[in-house]
Order: sequence, then structure tokens, then C-alpha cells
Amino acid sequence: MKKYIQDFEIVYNLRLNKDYFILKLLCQEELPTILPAQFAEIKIPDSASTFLRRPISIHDVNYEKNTITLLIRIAGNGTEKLSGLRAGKTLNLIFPLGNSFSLPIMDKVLLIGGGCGVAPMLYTAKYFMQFGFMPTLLLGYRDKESILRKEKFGKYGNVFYTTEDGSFGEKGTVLDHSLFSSESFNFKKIYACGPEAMLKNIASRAKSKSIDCEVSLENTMACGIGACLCCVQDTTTGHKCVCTEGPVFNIKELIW
Amino acid sequence: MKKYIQDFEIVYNLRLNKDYFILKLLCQEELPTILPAQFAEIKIPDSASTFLRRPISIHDVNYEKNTITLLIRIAGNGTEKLSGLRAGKTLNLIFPLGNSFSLPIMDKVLLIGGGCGVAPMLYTAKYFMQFGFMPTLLLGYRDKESILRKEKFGKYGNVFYTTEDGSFGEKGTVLDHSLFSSESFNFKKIYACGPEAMLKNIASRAKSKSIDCEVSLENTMACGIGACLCCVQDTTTGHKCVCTEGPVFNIKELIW
Amino acid sequence: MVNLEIDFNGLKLKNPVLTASGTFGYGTEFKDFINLNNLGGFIVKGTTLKHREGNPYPRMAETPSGMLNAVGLQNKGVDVFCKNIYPSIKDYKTNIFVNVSGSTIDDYVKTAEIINELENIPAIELNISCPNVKEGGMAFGTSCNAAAEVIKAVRKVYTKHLMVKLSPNVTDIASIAKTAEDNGADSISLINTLLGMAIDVKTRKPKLSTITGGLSGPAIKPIAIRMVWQVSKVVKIPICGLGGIMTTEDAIEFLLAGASCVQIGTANFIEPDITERIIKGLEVYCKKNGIRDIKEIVGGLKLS
Amino acid sequence: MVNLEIDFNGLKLKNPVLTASGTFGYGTEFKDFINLNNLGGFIVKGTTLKHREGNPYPRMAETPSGMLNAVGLQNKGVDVFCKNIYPSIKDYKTNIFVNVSGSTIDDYVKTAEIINELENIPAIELNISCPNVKEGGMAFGTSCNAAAEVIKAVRKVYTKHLMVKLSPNVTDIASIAKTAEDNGADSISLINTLLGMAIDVKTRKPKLSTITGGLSGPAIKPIAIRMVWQVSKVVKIPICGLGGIMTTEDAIEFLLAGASCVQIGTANFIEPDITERIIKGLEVYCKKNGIRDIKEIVGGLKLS
Ligand SMILES: Cc1cc2nc3c(=O)[nH]c(=O)nc-3n(C[C@H](O)[C@H](O)[C@H](O)COP(=O)(O)OP(=O)(O)OC[C@H]3O[C@@H](n4cnc5c(N)ncnc54)[C@H](O)[C@@H]3O)c2cc1C
Ligand SMILES: Cc1cc2nc3c(=O)[nH]c(=O)nc-3n(C[C@H](O)[C@H](O)[C@H](O)COP(=O)(O)OP(=O)(O)OC[C@H]3O[C@@H](n4cnc5c(N)ncnc54)[C@H](O)[C@@H]3O)c2cc1C
Ligand SMILES: Cc1cc2nc3c(=O)[nH]c(=O)nc-3n(C[C@H](O)[C@H](O)[C@H](O)COP(=O)(O)O)c2cc1C
Ligand SMILES: Cc1cc2nc3c(=O)[nH]c(=O)nc-3n(C[C@H](O)[C@H](O)[C@H](O)COP(=O)(O)O)c2cc1C
Ligand code: FES
Ligand code: FES
Repeated sequence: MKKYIQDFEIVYNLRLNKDYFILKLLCQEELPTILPAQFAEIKIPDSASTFLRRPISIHDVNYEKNTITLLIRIAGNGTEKLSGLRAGKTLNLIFPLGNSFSLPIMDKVLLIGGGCGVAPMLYTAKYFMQFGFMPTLLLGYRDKESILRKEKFGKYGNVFYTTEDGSFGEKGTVLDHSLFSSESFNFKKIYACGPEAMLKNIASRAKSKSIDCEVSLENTMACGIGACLCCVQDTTTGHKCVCTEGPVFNIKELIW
Repeated sequence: MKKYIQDFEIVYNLRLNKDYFILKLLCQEELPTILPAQFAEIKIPDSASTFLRRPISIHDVNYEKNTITLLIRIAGNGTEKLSGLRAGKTLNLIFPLGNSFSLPIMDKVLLIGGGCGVAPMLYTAKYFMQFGFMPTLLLGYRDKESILRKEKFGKYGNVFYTTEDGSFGEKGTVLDHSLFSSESFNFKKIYACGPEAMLKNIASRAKSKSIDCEVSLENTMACGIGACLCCVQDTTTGHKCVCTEGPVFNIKELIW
Repeated sequence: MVNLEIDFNGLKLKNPVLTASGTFGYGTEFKDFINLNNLGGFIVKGTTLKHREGNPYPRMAETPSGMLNAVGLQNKGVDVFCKNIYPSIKDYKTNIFVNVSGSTIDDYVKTAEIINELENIPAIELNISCPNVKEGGMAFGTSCNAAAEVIKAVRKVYTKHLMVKLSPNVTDIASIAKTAEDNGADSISLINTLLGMAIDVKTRKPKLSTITGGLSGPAIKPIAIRMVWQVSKVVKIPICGLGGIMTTEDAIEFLLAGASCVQIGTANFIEPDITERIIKGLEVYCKKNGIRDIKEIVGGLKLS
Repeated sequence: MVNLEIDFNGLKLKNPVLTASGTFGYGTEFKDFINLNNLGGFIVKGTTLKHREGNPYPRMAETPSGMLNAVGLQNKGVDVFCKNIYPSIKDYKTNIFVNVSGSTIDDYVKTAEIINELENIPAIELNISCPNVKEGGMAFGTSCNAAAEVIKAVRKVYTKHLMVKLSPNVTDIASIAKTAEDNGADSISLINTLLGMAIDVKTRKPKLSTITGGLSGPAIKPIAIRMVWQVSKVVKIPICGLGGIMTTEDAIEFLLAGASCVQIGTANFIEPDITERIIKGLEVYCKKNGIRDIKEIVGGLKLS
């Protein structure tokens, strides 16, 4: 897929809670096709502390309005700086980057997101629906207050929640959800994004149940375009770049 | 004089023309006494390109309102960044720094400013007036449009102008002004700030007429508080620091 | 019209802007952003005799105005380069250098011999300065004797343009450069990365799997400029300068210090179209300053 | 309660935060901003046997995340220090080090001898690493033989704590450090500035009157951390780490890498109260991480 360097105008910057905010960005040119789990490398404007771009998943796309939406957690200086930018400002993105979740080939699809791993799942669900697959979503949060974009997610699938304190949905992490222990757990494919420990656990469950499973991995990136070889992941065929050969990997490829 | 590190709130940021702007800053604590030609070292907030603070003269002081005013030329990245800051933002200053123009001991005082060398002359004129000296000001600009704060300066002295294109006042630089050739040139003291070439020329005229003369010098500074010894000026007694033993020097001290 | 052409000891460069090994993949990674044919040249990533997996993750850490890397010469080996990669890049109308790395003299020689046969590769950059692999590279670049040996050996088998890339992790860069010249280098490129280290104070672990790694980016530019200037005073062969170039002004600094051309490295990660913008910028600078031939500013530092 | 005290080879430091020579004047320049008695120590500016005017202006250039300086050891000489400056600082309740610089071994020895007599100066920092004076300093710090000679000579006359400050402009910092230890140093401080250069592309002149100068600030931190770590593996005497410290986290990085204490340099120019804030910050970090004694994190790098 062709990659672009493009200026976007911030349409709005909406703070969702202490840690998360949403940037809605208007593309200055016509948006190219974007696939689920693809990401952008964002240039942090004039920051004393942030030298490299920052990779952020594409959370939502609106081709009619020519906008994309990012769901961002304030993790450090770079994302902090982004969180303070006002509407009207320009952001420079390199996008769309990475491979993508593959389209399901059968129904009964489960999307699992934990922490900021929920970000790519909205567009993924929406995308799958366009192709006739109604996904089930399982999203894990700390507590009721930290649940993100509940109505939005509700539009694109059947959503289950866990919260660590049990204040909404089932108590625990996504791994504790009763879906997994239920007799009727009959998903044909699992797509997951979140902390590595969670992904590894999901991968082993998927393996044991012989369910096909793809995970989207995070990684420290310098370029995002396959040029620096900094973002490698161990696979059955050696080091692969998360930015070009990922972020999505089928668990069969991973040495977990 | 005691130095302070202090946060100031930007009361307003007023663009005067293409190159110049004014920052009015509210001090978070009570302002200490500030002397004419003293300066502040300003921290440039979160800039990728500006590492050190920037020295800027104190252009005006309002003790009642607890504010100071800076008159700044956009010279590079640091001042450019300052020019974009909005009211309400916080700026951190180390101040008041440097020595100062000495109080006149007789009447007939001439203040000469060229380029951004006009900045310290407003507060200098005001200060001198408080002590009963009504200064004459000679201010040089490129053209009529680039004249800065005409009404303000008019309040604190008798002001003569030169413009390089003759569109206001006399044509030429301050050095070409007819004041110098006039029979009645009977100033007892000259205070000047501006480009080095201009100051050197004024110094030699002052010497030839045996008029006492003080100049305020610019210099590249790292600390502004006498700690780094980067800002030296050659004097009859060796290297002196412009930030603590200057910025004002009597021309007798200078090896010009 | 401004003439941006450089005769780099026999090698004709369209303009003095090349890209640095390990930061530009095989060029093709950048084809969506720039026209590779517009470059003075590009230097493909460090190539070794045999396939190398490189170092374990994590390999990168951001630092003030720079970054550390510990990629460790991950590449598929020279044979795969010749068979699979060379055909897809050989027709670019620019100078392609292969960056040759190794851990023994024999490695270097064999790799250079193989590259020598590739018609459309007019030059190699001999990397005796990689700080990221235990066995080699940098050891050759930090001692005159070792540098002399490997350069002499490669010179015997390599018949085209031999550029030698120096390590900045030395006491006396000028004497290493002189050694390179004396032993047959056609040109010199400098600097490779400075050996650095960063620690995560939360986990108390090194940020790189290899503990130390190579520092690049604007942070190192003053050191690079100084070294180019020192080397330019002792060698007659031309210099390719690099280290922290982010803007046209940075590139001009290197030319003034004595480099005949420059490489853009880490900047490609942040601005993948930076090379074309700098080429354009050089032209604008020349026009503004009444310079008709870019060569006029090479070594043009004024020491009043 | 967190114990921040460090026993620095016999020297008791209240806490591991000192200030770097040449960036902190004689301490008094900072008395409006901090209480000097709260420091672990401070190191006064480079002092030579005779008065030195230093280098001509311009002496400073800003660089990405750093600065170049070419002050060139401007000072009034050791006699004026003893007579006029020492009396005004000697009663501060902290450890005052005099940074001793010179161009000949004789210079160093004579200066150290004089300082040895000052009751309230418990230590000198032997600067064999100043890149800004032609005749000396750095030459001693870039060769083991030269370093050995000057350290041995000073050791003979100087009876108190002898800290030796190393130059980073070397191929092998560990062997220089070992030499210092073997010849009687009580501790080692590193790093001094890296030799760098910057050019004004408008005037085409060097930005410093001396063409090259010393690079300091966060840009050099990864190099400094690496060198502290390398040195800590080969010497038994304690290390004082410096180079680019701007924050508490930076200071902790140095401690983890093996430094027993740190010096704050260039940061003082931007935040004249930074030292007290870092002392406070260390305490907060320790509390948060359940560390009761700062010594626990010295050399605490985890190499799983
Ligand atoms: C393909 C991909 C997609 C991502 N999508 C999103 C998203 O949609 N929303 C979101 O909030 N975050 C996302 N991230 C994570 C995001 O990139 C990091 O949180 C961000 O780079 C942190 O930058 P910072 O300057 O704020 O923090 P820093 O100060 O740089 O770091 C803070 C913490 O984040 C970690 N970190 C830093 N850089 C990265 C990086 N490049 N990748 C992973 N961790 C890093 C550091 O180790 C540190 O622990 C994604 C990461 C990748 C690789
Ligand atoms: C005591 C003193 C008082 C000053 N008062 C004022 C004032 O009231 N208003 C005003 O507009 N300017 C004043 N200046 C000049 C002002 O400090 C510089 O214009 C400013 O530092 C430039 O910063 P920058 O980042 O925008 O430009 P840079 O990109 O840093 O530099 C742009 C140009 O300015 C020059 N310059 C950079 N730093 C300095 C410096 N510290 N001193 C002198 N020249 C420098 C550079 O050589 C370059 O040519 C004063 C300078 C001094 C020393
Ligand atoms: C991720 C990365 C990989 C690199 N790989 C190589 C390499 O394989 N061979 C080599 O000679 N230099 C390599 N380098 C060094 C660069 O070519 C260059 O010398 C250095 O980065 C300084 O230039 P810069 O500051 O413009 O990046 C690498 C640098 C980086 C950042
Ligand atoms: C302006 C300036 C003057 C310096 N003078 C001296 C000196 O006289 N003696 C010395 O040993 N080091 C001197 N140094 C080096 C510092 O002490 C320190 O080693 C170096 O700046 C790195 O630390 P930093 O990055 O925290 O500044 C000087 C540094 C600067 C910036
Ligand atoms: S981030 Fe550079 S190759 Fe993936
Ligand atoms: S700017 Fe540091 S002494 Fe004047």
C-alpha cells in the first residue's frame, strides 16, 4: 500500500478522562483506503523532549468527511503534548502504516481489546461489519469510569465488558470473562490487541482450542516504514519488523 | 541586587509589526526594584530548537499593576516561539539581571536607540524623569511603518526620529541626525543601545566632544548570572562579563 | 542556474546529498516519499558475508535530540543481496553504495569481492565503525594498525570506488583518516554513531538489549562537524560528512567544514522526504548567496 | 526517612548532588536561588597557577540539546583564589572542590600544593580534560602515559582527596581510568566536554573564536552514561558522574550506571535552582521505590 506524508487539521481534541483523549483529524487530501489495525506515525510539534514520531493506531475513519480519529492514552511527553493541542492546529502524519487484521472467512468473530489496545478495535469492528461479519467484542477496563466510547462500540457489534473492580460488566480482566469458560464458546477467529501478557494468554487459549488468532503488537519504533529495523519481533522465520510485517501477527508465527 | 526566578503570566501579546511584538507580563510575586537597562533571562517553553534561556531587556515596568513589558524582535526560533504565546500562559524569568545605566548627575541627557536597542530606552527615560531629568531621545528606524510605541516614548522626553528612507523624521540613521552637527549640541551625557557599529561611532563622537557616554551591549549569553563566563567583553581591565558587569559600560572602559 | 554536481574522486554525484547506511533500508522503503533518482546517491544497509539476525529487541531508545540503536547489522547476507535485492534497485539513476561490514578481514574481503562484480554498484562504503556487534567492525576503526590491514586487504580485491567509514569513538580521528588514505581509500565518510547508553529508571534495566548502542541524530552534529574539519586538514581524498543533519543549514555546515558531500541518516525516520527538501534547499541557498557551483562552498570555512 | 549520604572514599557527602566546574562560578553566583549548604558539594571553576584571560569572544554556541563553550579557563590564578575568593566561601557547610587545571606538570603540582594548604578545601578535581586550551589539559587526559605522570606528580604533593576528571575524547576511557586509579587517584569524575564545532552558515565563520570547543548538555548524556558504566567495571575507587543531567531521572541513571555521586553542569544555566530540586527529587524517588539508602541504587543496573 502506498504511504503518505500528510498534514491534517485538528477538528477537535476531546478529553475522555484523566488518561485518554480523542483527536479527530481532517485530511488535507483525499484519504486513501485504510485497513483495520493500521497506524500512523505522528510528528509531535516543536517538543523539547520528543525527537521521533509516535505510532498511534487508526481508531476510526470517515471517508465522507475525510477524517480519521485517534484514541490516545497519555503515556509520556509526546502524547502529553498531543493532548494539549487545540482545534485548528496542523499535525503531520505518515500513514497508513503496517499490515492489518485479515478479513474473517467465517462468522463468529471475537475482538478482544485491553487498555489502549481497544483503540484499533472500533474501526476493525466497523470494517468487518461492512463485509457482513457481526463481531463480538470483549473490552477490558480498570473501572466503570475508564470505559471508552461505549455507544460507538455498541454500534458495531455485541459488546462484553470487564472491569477490574467489577463496577461494570464482569469483574476481572478480559481473561477472566465467562465467555471463555462458557460451553457455547464457539468463535472461529480471535483478534486481540493489548498488553503483551494478555495477548500471550489469549494466544495459548486460542491454540489449545485450535482457534485461529491474530494479535496486534506494540513495539518501540523509530521510523515506522521498515527502514531502521529497530522494531523487530521474534517469529518462526526470524526477526520481523512490527511496522511493516506487523503490527498484526498470526499467533502461529510467534515464538510464544 | 537580589535575583529571582519567577513565573509570570502573559497579560497580553501584542504584535506591533512584522518583526516586533510586546509581551506584558504579570509577576506572581511582588516586583522587586528594576533599574534601567536591566534584563531578564526568559525560558522558552518546550521548544525543540531552543535550549538556553534568552536575554531580553526590560522595556517598561508598572509597579502598581505588578507588570513588566518586553519589546521583542523576532530574531530566530526562540523569539519566534515567544511571539506565538497567548495571554494566560506562564513564562519563567530570571531577573533583574545586569548593572544599569547610571543616574545622570546633570541635565541635558541624550538617549539614543537603534533597532531593538530602543527597547531599554523607554524605561530608562521614565526612570530618569522620576529623578527630575527630562531626557532627549533619538530613535532610529528603517521607515515610518517600523516605528515602535511612538506615543509611549513621547510621554517621557523630547523625541527625535530618523528613518533610513526619510519617511519620518530625518533621513538616515541616528548617526546622520542634525542634532550632532547642530551648534547647540550641548548634551552632558549620552546613553546608547543598538548595533555595535552604531555604538562605536557614537562612542568616538562622544570622546571627541568629551561627553560622558554609556552604552548597553548585546552578547551571546548562556547563564545571564555570571556563572559561565561566556559573555565577555574586552575592557581596559581585561575580560568582563556583560551579564553581570554589563550590559552597560562606560565607553572609557571599552577598547574601541 | 546552480550547479550541484560533485566529482567525488571520480564518482559523479548529481548533487551532494546521499543517505546513510542503516537509515534508508534499500532505498525502496522511501519510494512513496521521494524520487530516488534525484539523490546524489544512497548507501544500502550494512551487508555482511553471511546472514545476520541482528541483536535482540529492544534495539532503540530515544535520547535528547537523538536516538540510540543496537540493530547489529541485521541483513540477509551478501548472496541474498546480489540475488534478490540488487536486481530490484540496480536501475535507479543514482549512485548506489553497498555498506560492507564484517567481523574478520576475510569477511570484508570476500564480501567486497562479491560486490565488485555488480555492474551498477560503483562503490562500497567500508564500515569499520559499527559499535553494535561484539566481534568486529568498530575494533578495526579504532586503531590505525587494524584499519590499515583491513583497508589494504579490501583494496587488493575491490577495484571500484572505496569509501571508508570512520568511527568517532577515537582519540585521534585525523590519524585514522590518514591511515585510510595511505592504504588506498578513495574517500572517507564520517561519522558513524558514538557509543552510548541509556537506562530505564523505572525498571533499572538498560534500554537496549545490548546495554550500549550507537548514538545518532542532531545531538552528535557538533562532534561530527569537528571531525570532518580535522580530517579535511590532513587528507587529500574527498570526505562525505554525516551525523545529525536535519536541515539544509546543517548540510551546508558540513560542506563548509570540508565535506564534498553529505549523508542524511536519522532524519529520514522523522521526515522521509527530507533528502529532496535538502537538495532543493541547497539550490535556494546557493541562489541567495550568488553561488553558481556548490563546490565553491566545500571547505569554505572562513577563518578571518 | 531516606538516607542520601554518601561516603565518597572518605569524603562525607550530605547527598550525591554536586555541581560541575565552570558552570557554577564560585557558588556565590547561585546564592539567590539555592542554599549552598544543602549541596553534597560544589566544584569551583578551573583554577590555574597564573591568571588567565581565557579565549576571545565569542565563546559560546547553542547546539541541539546542548551548547559549545570555549571559555578557556579564564580565572585569576590560584593566589587570588586563596586570598580573595577562598575566605568568602570557606564557611559553607558543604564540600568545596577546587578544579585544578594547567598546561605543564609543574603547573598542576604547584597549584595543588597551594590548594593543599587551604583548610576548608577537602579535595581537588584534577582537570586533565579541558579541550579549550591549546597547551594543555586535554593532552594529559587522552594518553595513559601522560595521565599517569601528572597524577603521580600531584599525588606526591597533594595529601587530601584527589579526584581526577577524565576526558571523553578517547578511544578507551576504561584504561585511562585504571591508570588514574593505579597512580593514586581517590576518585574519578567523568565526563568533561566532548570536542565539537559549529559554523554560522550566514557568515561562514566558526561560531567560536577558537573554532572548536567543548560540548555539554543533555546531548552528551548517553555517552557519559556509557563511560561511567565502562569505568565502573574496571576501577574500585568511586566515580562522580556528569554530563547532561537536567532532571532527577538523569541523576538516577548515572547512579544506576555506577556513579556514587553526580555533578550538575549546564543545567545550572537554565535552572539555577536545579540542584536543590534534584536533591528533593532523589528523596521522592527513593521513598516511592522503598529505598531507604541512596547507596542501594549505586551501580544498581539490572542486567537480567
Ligand atoms: C503500532 C502501534 C500502535 C499504537 N497505537 C496506539 C493507540 O492507538 N493509542 C495509544 O494511546 N497508544 C498507541 N500506541 C502506543 C504509543 O505509541 C505510545 O504510548 C507512545 O509512543 C508513547 O509516547 P510518549 O512520548 O507519550 O511516551 P514516552 O515518554 O516515549 O514513553 C512512555 C512509555 O511508553 C513506552 N513507549 C514509548 N514509545 C513507544 C512506542 N513507540 N511503542 C510502544 N511503547 C512505547 C515507553 O517505553 C514508556 O514506558 C501504539 C504503539 C504502536 C507501536
Ligand atoms: C542584555 C541583552 C538584552 C537584550 N534585549 C533585547 C530586547 O529587549 N529585545 C529584543 O528583541 N532583543 C534583545 N536582545 C537580543 C535577544 O537576546 C536575541 O535576539 C535573542 O536571544 C535571539 O534568540 P532567538 O532564539 O530568537 O534567535 P537565535 O536563533 O538564537 O539567533 C538569531 C540571531 O540572534 C543572535 N543572537 C542569539 N542569541 C543572542 C544573544 N543572547 N544575544 C545577542 N544576540 C543573539 C544570533 O547570533 C543570531 O544572529 C538582548 C540581548 C542581550 C544580550
Ligand atoms: C538504526 C540505524 C542503523 C544503522 N546501521 C548502520 C549500518 O548498517 N552501517 C553503517 O555504516 N552505519 C549504520 N548506522 C549509522 C548511520 O549510517 C550514521 O553513520 C549515523 O546514524 C550518524 O548519522 P545521523 O546522525 O545522520 O543518523 C546506523 C544508524 C542507525 C540510526
Ligand atoms: C561554560 C563551561 C565552562 C566549563 N569550565 C570547566 C572548567 O573550568 N573545568 C572543568 O573541569 N570543566 C569545565 N567545564 C565542563 C563541565 O564541568 C562538565 O564536565 C561538562 O559541562 C559536562 O557536564 P554538563 O553536560 O552537565 O554540563 C565547563 C563547562 C561549561 C559548559
Ligand atoms: S520502526 Fe523502523 S523498521 Fe520498524
Ligand atoms: S552569560 Fe554566563 S557569565 Fe554572562
